[in-house]
Amino acid sequence: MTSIQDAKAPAGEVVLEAIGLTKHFPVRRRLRDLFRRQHSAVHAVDDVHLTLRRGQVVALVGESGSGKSTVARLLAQLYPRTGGDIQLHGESTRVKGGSSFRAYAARVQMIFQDPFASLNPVHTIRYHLTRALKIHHNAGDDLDAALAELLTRVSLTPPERYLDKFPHELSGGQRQRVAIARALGAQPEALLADEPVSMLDVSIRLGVLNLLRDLKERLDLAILYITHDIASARYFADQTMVMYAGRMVEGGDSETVTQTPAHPYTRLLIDSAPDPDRLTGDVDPLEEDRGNGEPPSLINPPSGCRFHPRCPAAMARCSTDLPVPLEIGDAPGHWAACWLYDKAGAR
Amino acid sequence: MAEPVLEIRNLNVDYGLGDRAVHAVRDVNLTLHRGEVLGLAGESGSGKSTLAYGMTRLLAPPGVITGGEVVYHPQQGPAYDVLGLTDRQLRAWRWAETAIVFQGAMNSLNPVHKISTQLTDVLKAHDPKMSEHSRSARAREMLKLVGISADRMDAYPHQLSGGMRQRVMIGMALILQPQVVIMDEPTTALDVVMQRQILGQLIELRERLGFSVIFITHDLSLLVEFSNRIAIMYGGRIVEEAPAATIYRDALHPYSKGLLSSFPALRGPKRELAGIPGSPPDLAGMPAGCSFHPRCPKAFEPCNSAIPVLGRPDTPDGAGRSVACWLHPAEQPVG
Amino acid sequence: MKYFLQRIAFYLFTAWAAITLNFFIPRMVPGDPVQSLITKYQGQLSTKSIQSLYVLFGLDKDEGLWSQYIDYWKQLFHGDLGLSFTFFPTPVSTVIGQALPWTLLLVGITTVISFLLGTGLGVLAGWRRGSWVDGLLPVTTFFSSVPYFWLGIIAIYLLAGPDSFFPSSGGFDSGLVPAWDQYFIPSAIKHSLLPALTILISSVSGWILSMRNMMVTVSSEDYITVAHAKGLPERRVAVSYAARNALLPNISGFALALGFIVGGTLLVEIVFSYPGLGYTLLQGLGAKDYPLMQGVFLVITISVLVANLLADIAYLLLDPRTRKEG
Amino acid sequence: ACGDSPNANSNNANKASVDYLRIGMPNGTQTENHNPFAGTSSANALGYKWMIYEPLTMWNPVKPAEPAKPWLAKEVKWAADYKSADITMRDNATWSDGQKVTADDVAYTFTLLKTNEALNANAIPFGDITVNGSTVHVTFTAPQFVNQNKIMASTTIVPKHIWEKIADPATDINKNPIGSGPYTLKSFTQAGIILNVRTEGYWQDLPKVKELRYTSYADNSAQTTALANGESEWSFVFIPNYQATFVSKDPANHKIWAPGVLGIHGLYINTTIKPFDDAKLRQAMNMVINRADIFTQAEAGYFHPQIDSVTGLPNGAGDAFIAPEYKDKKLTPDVAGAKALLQSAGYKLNGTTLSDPSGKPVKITLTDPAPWSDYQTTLEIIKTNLAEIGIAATVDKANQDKWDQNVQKGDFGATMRWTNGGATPYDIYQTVMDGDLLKPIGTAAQQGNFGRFKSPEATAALKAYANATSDADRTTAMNQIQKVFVEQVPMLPVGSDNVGGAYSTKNWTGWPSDGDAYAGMQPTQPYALDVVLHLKAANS
Amino acid sequence: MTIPTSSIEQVIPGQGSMAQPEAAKPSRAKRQRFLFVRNKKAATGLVILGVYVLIAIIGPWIAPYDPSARSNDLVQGPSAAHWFGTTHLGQDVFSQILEGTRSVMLVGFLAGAIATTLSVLIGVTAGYLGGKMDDSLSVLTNVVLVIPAVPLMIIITSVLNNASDTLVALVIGLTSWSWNARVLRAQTLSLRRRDFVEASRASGERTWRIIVFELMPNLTAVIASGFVGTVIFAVLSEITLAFIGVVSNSGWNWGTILFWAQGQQALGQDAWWWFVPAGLAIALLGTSLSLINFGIDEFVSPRLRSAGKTKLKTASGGTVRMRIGFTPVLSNSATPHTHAKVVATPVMREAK
Ligand SMILES: Nc1ncnc2c1ncn2[C@@H]1O[C@H](COP(=O)(O)OP(=O)(O)OP(=O)(O)O)[C@@H](O)[C@H]1O
Ligand SMILES: Nc1ncnc2c1ncn2[C@@H]1O[C@H](COP(=O)(O)OP(=O)(O)OP(=O)(O)O)[C@@H](O)[C@H]1O
Ligand SMILES: [Mg+2]
Ligand SMILES: [Mg+2]
Repeated sequence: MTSIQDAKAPAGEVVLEAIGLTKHFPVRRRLRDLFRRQHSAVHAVDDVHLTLRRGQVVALVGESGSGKSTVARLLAQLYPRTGGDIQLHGESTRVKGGSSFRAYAARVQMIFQDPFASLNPVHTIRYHLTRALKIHHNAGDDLDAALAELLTRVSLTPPERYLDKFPHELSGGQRQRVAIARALGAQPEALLADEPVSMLDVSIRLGVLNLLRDLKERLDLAILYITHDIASARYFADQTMVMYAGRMVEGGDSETVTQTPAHPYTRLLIDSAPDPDRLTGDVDPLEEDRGNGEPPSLINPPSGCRFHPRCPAAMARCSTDLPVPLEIGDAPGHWAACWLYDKAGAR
Repeated sequence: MAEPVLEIRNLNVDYGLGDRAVHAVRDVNLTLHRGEVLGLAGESGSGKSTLAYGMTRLLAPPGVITGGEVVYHPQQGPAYDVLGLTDRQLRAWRWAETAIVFQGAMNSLNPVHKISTQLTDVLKAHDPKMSEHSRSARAREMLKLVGISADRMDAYPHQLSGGMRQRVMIGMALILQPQVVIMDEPTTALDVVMQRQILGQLIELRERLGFSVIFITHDLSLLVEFSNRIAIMYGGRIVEEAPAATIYRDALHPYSKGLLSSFPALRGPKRELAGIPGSPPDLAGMPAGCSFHPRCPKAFEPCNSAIPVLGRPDTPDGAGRSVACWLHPAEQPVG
Repeated sequence: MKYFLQRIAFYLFTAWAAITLNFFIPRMVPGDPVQSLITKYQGQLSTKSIQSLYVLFGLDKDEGLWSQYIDYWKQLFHGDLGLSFTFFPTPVSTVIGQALPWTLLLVGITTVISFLLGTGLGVLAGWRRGSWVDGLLPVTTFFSSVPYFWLGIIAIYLLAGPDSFFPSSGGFDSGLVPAWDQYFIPSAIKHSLLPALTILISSVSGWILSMRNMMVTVSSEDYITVAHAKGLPERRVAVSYAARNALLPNISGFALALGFIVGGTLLVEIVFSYPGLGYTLLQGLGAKDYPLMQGVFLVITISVLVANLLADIAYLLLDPRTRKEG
Repeated sequence: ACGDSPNANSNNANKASVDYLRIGMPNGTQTENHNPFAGTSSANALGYKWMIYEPLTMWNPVKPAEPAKPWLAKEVKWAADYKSADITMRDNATWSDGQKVTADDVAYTFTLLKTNEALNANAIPFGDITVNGSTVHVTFTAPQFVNQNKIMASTTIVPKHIWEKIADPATDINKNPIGSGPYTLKSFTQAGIILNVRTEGYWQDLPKVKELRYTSYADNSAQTTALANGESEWSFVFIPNYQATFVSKDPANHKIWAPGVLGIHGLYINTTIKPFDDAKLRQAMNMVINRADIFTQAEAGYFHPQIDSVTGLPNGAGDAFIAPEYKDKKLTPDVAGAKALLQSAGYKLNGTTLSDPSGKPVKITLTDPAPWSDYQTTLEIIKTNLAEIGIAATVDKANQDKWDQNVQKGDFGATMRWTNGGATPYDIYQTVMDGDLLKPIGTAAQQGNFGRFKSPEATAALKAYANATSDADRTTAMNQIQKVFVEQVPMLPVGSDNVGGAYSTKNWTGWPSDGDAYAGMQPTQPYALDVVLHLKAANS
Repeated sequence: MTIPTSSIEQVIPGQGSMAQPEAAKPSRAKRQRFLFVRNKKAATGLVILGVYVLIAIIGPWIAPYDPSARSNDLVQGPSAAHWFGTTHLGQDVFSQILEGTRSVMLVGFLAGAIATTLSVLIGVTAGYLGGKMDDSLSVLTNVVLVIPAVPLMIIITSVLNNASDTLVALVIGLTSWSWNARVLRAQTLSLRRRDFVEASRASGERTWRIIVFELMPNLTAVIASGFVGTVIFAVLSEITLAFIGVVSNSGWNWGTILFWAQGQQALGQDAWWWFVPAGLAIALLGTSLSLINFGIDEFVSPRLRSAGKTKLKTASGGTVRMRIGFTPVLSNSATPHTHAKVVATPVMREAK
């Protein structure tokens, strides 16, 4: 029974890569737009570069509505993309449906945010997992053994106890494990986990995250871990990327990004995270400068740096020029899209 | 310590009746003092919301209050039991004395009325003599207080962002200057930046207006940062209660300890994340004895037979705190 | 706004499709108007008059279906619905014009009353669950399952009689002429009581039930709890918070019911000899009166569509969430 | 207060005695149309055209052989060959606008019919029409013996000075009817039409009834309820179990009178289908029909008066026409006789199944439209009757349109249907037997002979009757026709049409009756005016 | 990376943490789906319906008379020989009702099945596929919705000669699917974006499988209640058609009985026994179906379940009502609840 591959491929090999990925959702046109040439759209994701490597977890953090889920769905090819490219093992892919989509799904799988909603309430665990195996012809001769192995892999043991249960009979953590097992049923190389623990209770989160990390290590999966909880990114991801209003603003080694954030937005994010060590009721020093604290409209995103209306360190140039990723220099691979770090162009 | 404003005594709340009743809140004793922020933590389903709704009698059927007292100390006059009020008295008490802010602001605001209407109808209900003009002036003032420009008065809830809606709710909660504000997970739907902003504002307002807050969440780190005292619930009971800093430094109950070690910290050295094994208890089939004992790494013989009482622990700093654990048997029960 | 144009385009297209069907459906019926007329007057009309009737109706010429269809549209654009056969040579528009007000008044007012009453009771039943209104539900369900023509006939049997207050048929006293005066109006109202009651009894339960269910659903929304928490008077919570929101989904049902005023209660008009449109339609059906059938179908189709459009607008007005400001 | 309201003096409660008569018909919605020539007009459907317009003569269908009374015409003189007539007008009749009724008006009316095919409902072949003083001379292109009353007694005469201004008399609704009758139109609504009696200028005594209120009810049931409740005082409608439904509600006043006329209802048999092409079989079937059951159970004991004569001619109205050889031959159920007849013709009855000479069981489908409950009941009874001689009948409740089509195309086994009616039995027999109307199976025979009965003798005799110039020739032809009918049984006569009505004597008396059968009782027929003229207030 | 591996050990391996105590959740697995039968209303409805089905099957055999057979007891009131009296031909009304049940049930259920199938096919497909397909199916649905059903049925049945029950059912089914299709489309639209649908798409399921195996089971209750609703509508339609005499079938159904009764003015002759039973039979059948529908509704949305007990006794003997916004207080004494046992004697603590 070798339905689930255990062989280690060389770590670090690029599995999935997004190059200049862009997604604009068309907005319903209104009467007065009829006379305008331009179609307005939600610029949900703009020019996103992302690399998933074998055996590595990349965390994608950012506030609500910054486009994280859209990136995941684009990578899973659940949405057609507006621009850019998705490369699987260096090969550009664009699939819409049918067998090519199935072939892609066999290699890239997605786990949804809400374990309560992502399992069909009318089907048993057995059905969900059997389908996952059968679609991709991974069932082998012995279906039961394959199912048992899948469940064992996500630590739902003994498997018989769970197979014939309905989703509502399982706890949130167990459900999320089933969802993960279902994704594993396709024997993917890349796993896109869209906020896999945000709906789970504090005490259960840890188990699921540890499971994901364990899978990464044992199965050598490339994992995209999407979250808005930057602290968990610090703990579980090798790399952390920060998104703001549809664009990547910072990226690098997780520890570096969280401990020495470079981009003002990342700093704001980290300052805002609850911190028990802070004094009670301490008013935030950044408070005054934060404007109304509202994320920008994605239909007419701010020109230049999208963060400049809220940025305490905004310069004139920030409102006009789109910042390019700039090397910070404190740690290898740490970059930020912020003019503060443009040593050459400093005026 | 300051005088109490709200005392919950042996409150019991059930869902349903008879044998199939779920005892969601059991023998809860809790005192809220004037001007303080009391945090209430515990994982999902531990009964935090039930407690909040129960003490204000807002629990929807099949919830029933099967026993206890909620003694309210008004600024003037004698204390009285909220659970003994008639419906008319209760309506008058609500919002004027105790206001509630719920988790989802979108769901808390009536989608078909303008926010101005929703702000002023509280004033109209509690002070019918107030003029139309002064009502709207007051509403405007409250909006300004929570940082929303008055020209959004005529907006409908859906026209505001999540953060703004939550602020409207906070403004609405404060419009009658109540003594107590109960906040049930007021920021879980918001992202961290907004969360901090709103909580910061609330704390500031509390200092200015002097009301007390019961702040419910399961995010302990948030509580530790923002509240004076923290009570931790498990399986419908309060298992530990202490000043925020005390709990953070030295939680006595194994469950509190587990909670505190369940979330990764952003700053400082990477801590060991122990987590809490097992899953939350089923309120319908509660284990005998201490309800935490099946998950407790330190469970020992009395835990599975007798329920520990919340009381002052036998620790040196036991003065301002209480715990319900056989590891720290009560010296004197609270309540 | 865009949404609006889209809806209108959608409605226009639906109207076109429905009107085209309306044209073809009556022509599927076998037999012809002349023959029907003869059979209607079994033996009273000599079979010799067949030819004279064909000439009279203009059916002695053969015309292709397609050219009839084209003519039909031409006529429609001139607002002309053709001449009715049954009531030859009265124009269809006149026939409809004389029947429509009766239907609109009887069924329209009844539908509105039924909606209001049902909604009111539904609000009560949903707000105070387990009270007496809830006990009313099985009874109304029973009545709503009764075929209303049966109910009507029983009502006539039991309530209308030689010395009864209720007349058994017609829209008003046969000695009167329609006029807005103190003789006619009471008579018209008196004549409409029984049919109205019949419709009311058999239709009110649907409204009670749907409103009750919506009330129950809405009652558990957070904003209702908040309204209670705000200490608002119960009436305000029930009406302005709960009922106001619960009403929204019923609006489209109400619009559709309004649209079905004409086609829905055919038999009540027949049972009570009420001079309305449903009854006219049945006569047209019996007489193979294509122009009349088409005309009535057109009225029904248009009214259903307009009612739906109105429901859309009403929704737009009542539910601020759909009112996207641009 | 509301002096100018049209309803101001309709307040019935205030009136000491009732001076109006409420007439009802179950004819559904009406639209305003007072055109007396249009079959679809409300004036026609409710019959009030006879109160406004008058015919030349007044004919009583209850006694069809009696000569018609002069009415607008002082005298009508037919030529012996019935191809021309001289009509002399009375000189004291006026139109309701005051103008005199003249011979010109009659000529104009006839010319109108002649030139407008659409108005000529009886397809009268008018020839020349000339006026000479107060006399109109009208010729026809064919003998009109059988149509004489259709021309003289059922054609409304209209004023020339009004109608010549009407652009298209076929489609005009004649909004302000001007007639010679005693009533004028007061108001029209779709539920009711009110006629007022004229104040002056009528050529005979004005009727006692001051106002006629016509109401059109949706259907029989509504009409019956109205009659039972006293809301309607005169109507022609089928009332099931009329004793219980109608009479018992006010036994002293509620009455029904339903004399038969020359028009019948019977079971048409498709004579092209084997073995029903065998006259013997049809005779046997005719012998077992229980007409008494049909009369009492299907026709409520009055509606289609039972036919006794083997000639199929109605009792009373038909008596005068029955051939001597059939004078006393009655239709009575005779199962034994039928069985014997069948046996002699080679049929075999095995238990309950009759087989034809070729050995095939005899089966028949009886069909009629579902909604016609009296016919349906009749078929049910016939079905059990036929079972007695082993014929298996099934009753099919057809859709009315399909039934129409199928009957015309000859696609049926047997069906209950009516015949045309007229002043002589000619119309009856023509509908059943006329070879000129015969069409092949599959082609619609619109005018009659639905059973595809082929009989050259009958066809010839019918022609001879219509064209005869003397009463003797007519009698001979009529006897010949009856012989064919009795021997061949192309149709099984069941009941006759009636010119009856239900009425109430509560407010008005003087209605025709068996004792004084001066007219028929249908409110929609020409004689309705005669009836109204006979009415007297009940309490006077 | 300094994540202590111990945490993984602690949480994952073996049954240590995530394993559930076996007894914690009783397996009320599949039976949950049939739970609605336990609903009192649904159960009553089902029992009544069961009786009807039984009569539909055995009715013609247990009928005391041939329903068409004439006898000499014309228009007789109810008696021991004729429970529901007789007609103007002496036919036994009771036998007619029994015999007529089959046709009514057949047409009702067949039409319900046809309409439901169509509405599912059209509604769910339109809702799931969206786009052009949705637009065209929606127009179709609306056109059918807009054309008045009963007149349309009258027209279609008059085209058919001798429409059998099956044909009538077909006509009713074909003209009455649109409302349900609309409801289903709306439901599907709300389901379509649900995570589990997206998830099964992401795992590579084919479209038809998603529709049939993922969406439809979740629509069961909606479909079922639509079915029940259509059956009521179909029964009423058939009876209406038979009553006005446009349906030409020769068999018995309750509409035919009413047709005869009305044609013979049964009530005018005070022969109520002829007219009333058929109407009551319809009403009772309709009520039973409505009750089942209630059951389904309440099963789908537990909120609609009337709270079993709404009046409660307080400790002091008074009664309070369960209502939203004012939670009943059964006892407001501050004595600890009985189930909390206070153990007075301190227990020995384990050495740390
Ligand atoms: N199908 C869609 N059509 C139009 N706009 C969309 C659609 N899906 C997402 N968006 C918009 O794109 C932006 C990014 O959404 P996305 O769900 O990717 O954010 P996110 O970072 O995952 O947020 P969250 O943390 O709340 O899940 C949002 O402004 C959202 O409104
Ligand atoms: N209507 C009800 N019937 C039965 N049990 C209920 C009902 N509502 C809530 N409960 C149970 O009561 C317990 C307490 O619920 P409560 O909502 O107070 O928890 P909570 O601490 O607020 O959780 P969360 O953090 O998820 O909001 C839960 O176990 C829940 O299952
Ligand atoms: Mg997301
Ligand atoms: Mg809660």
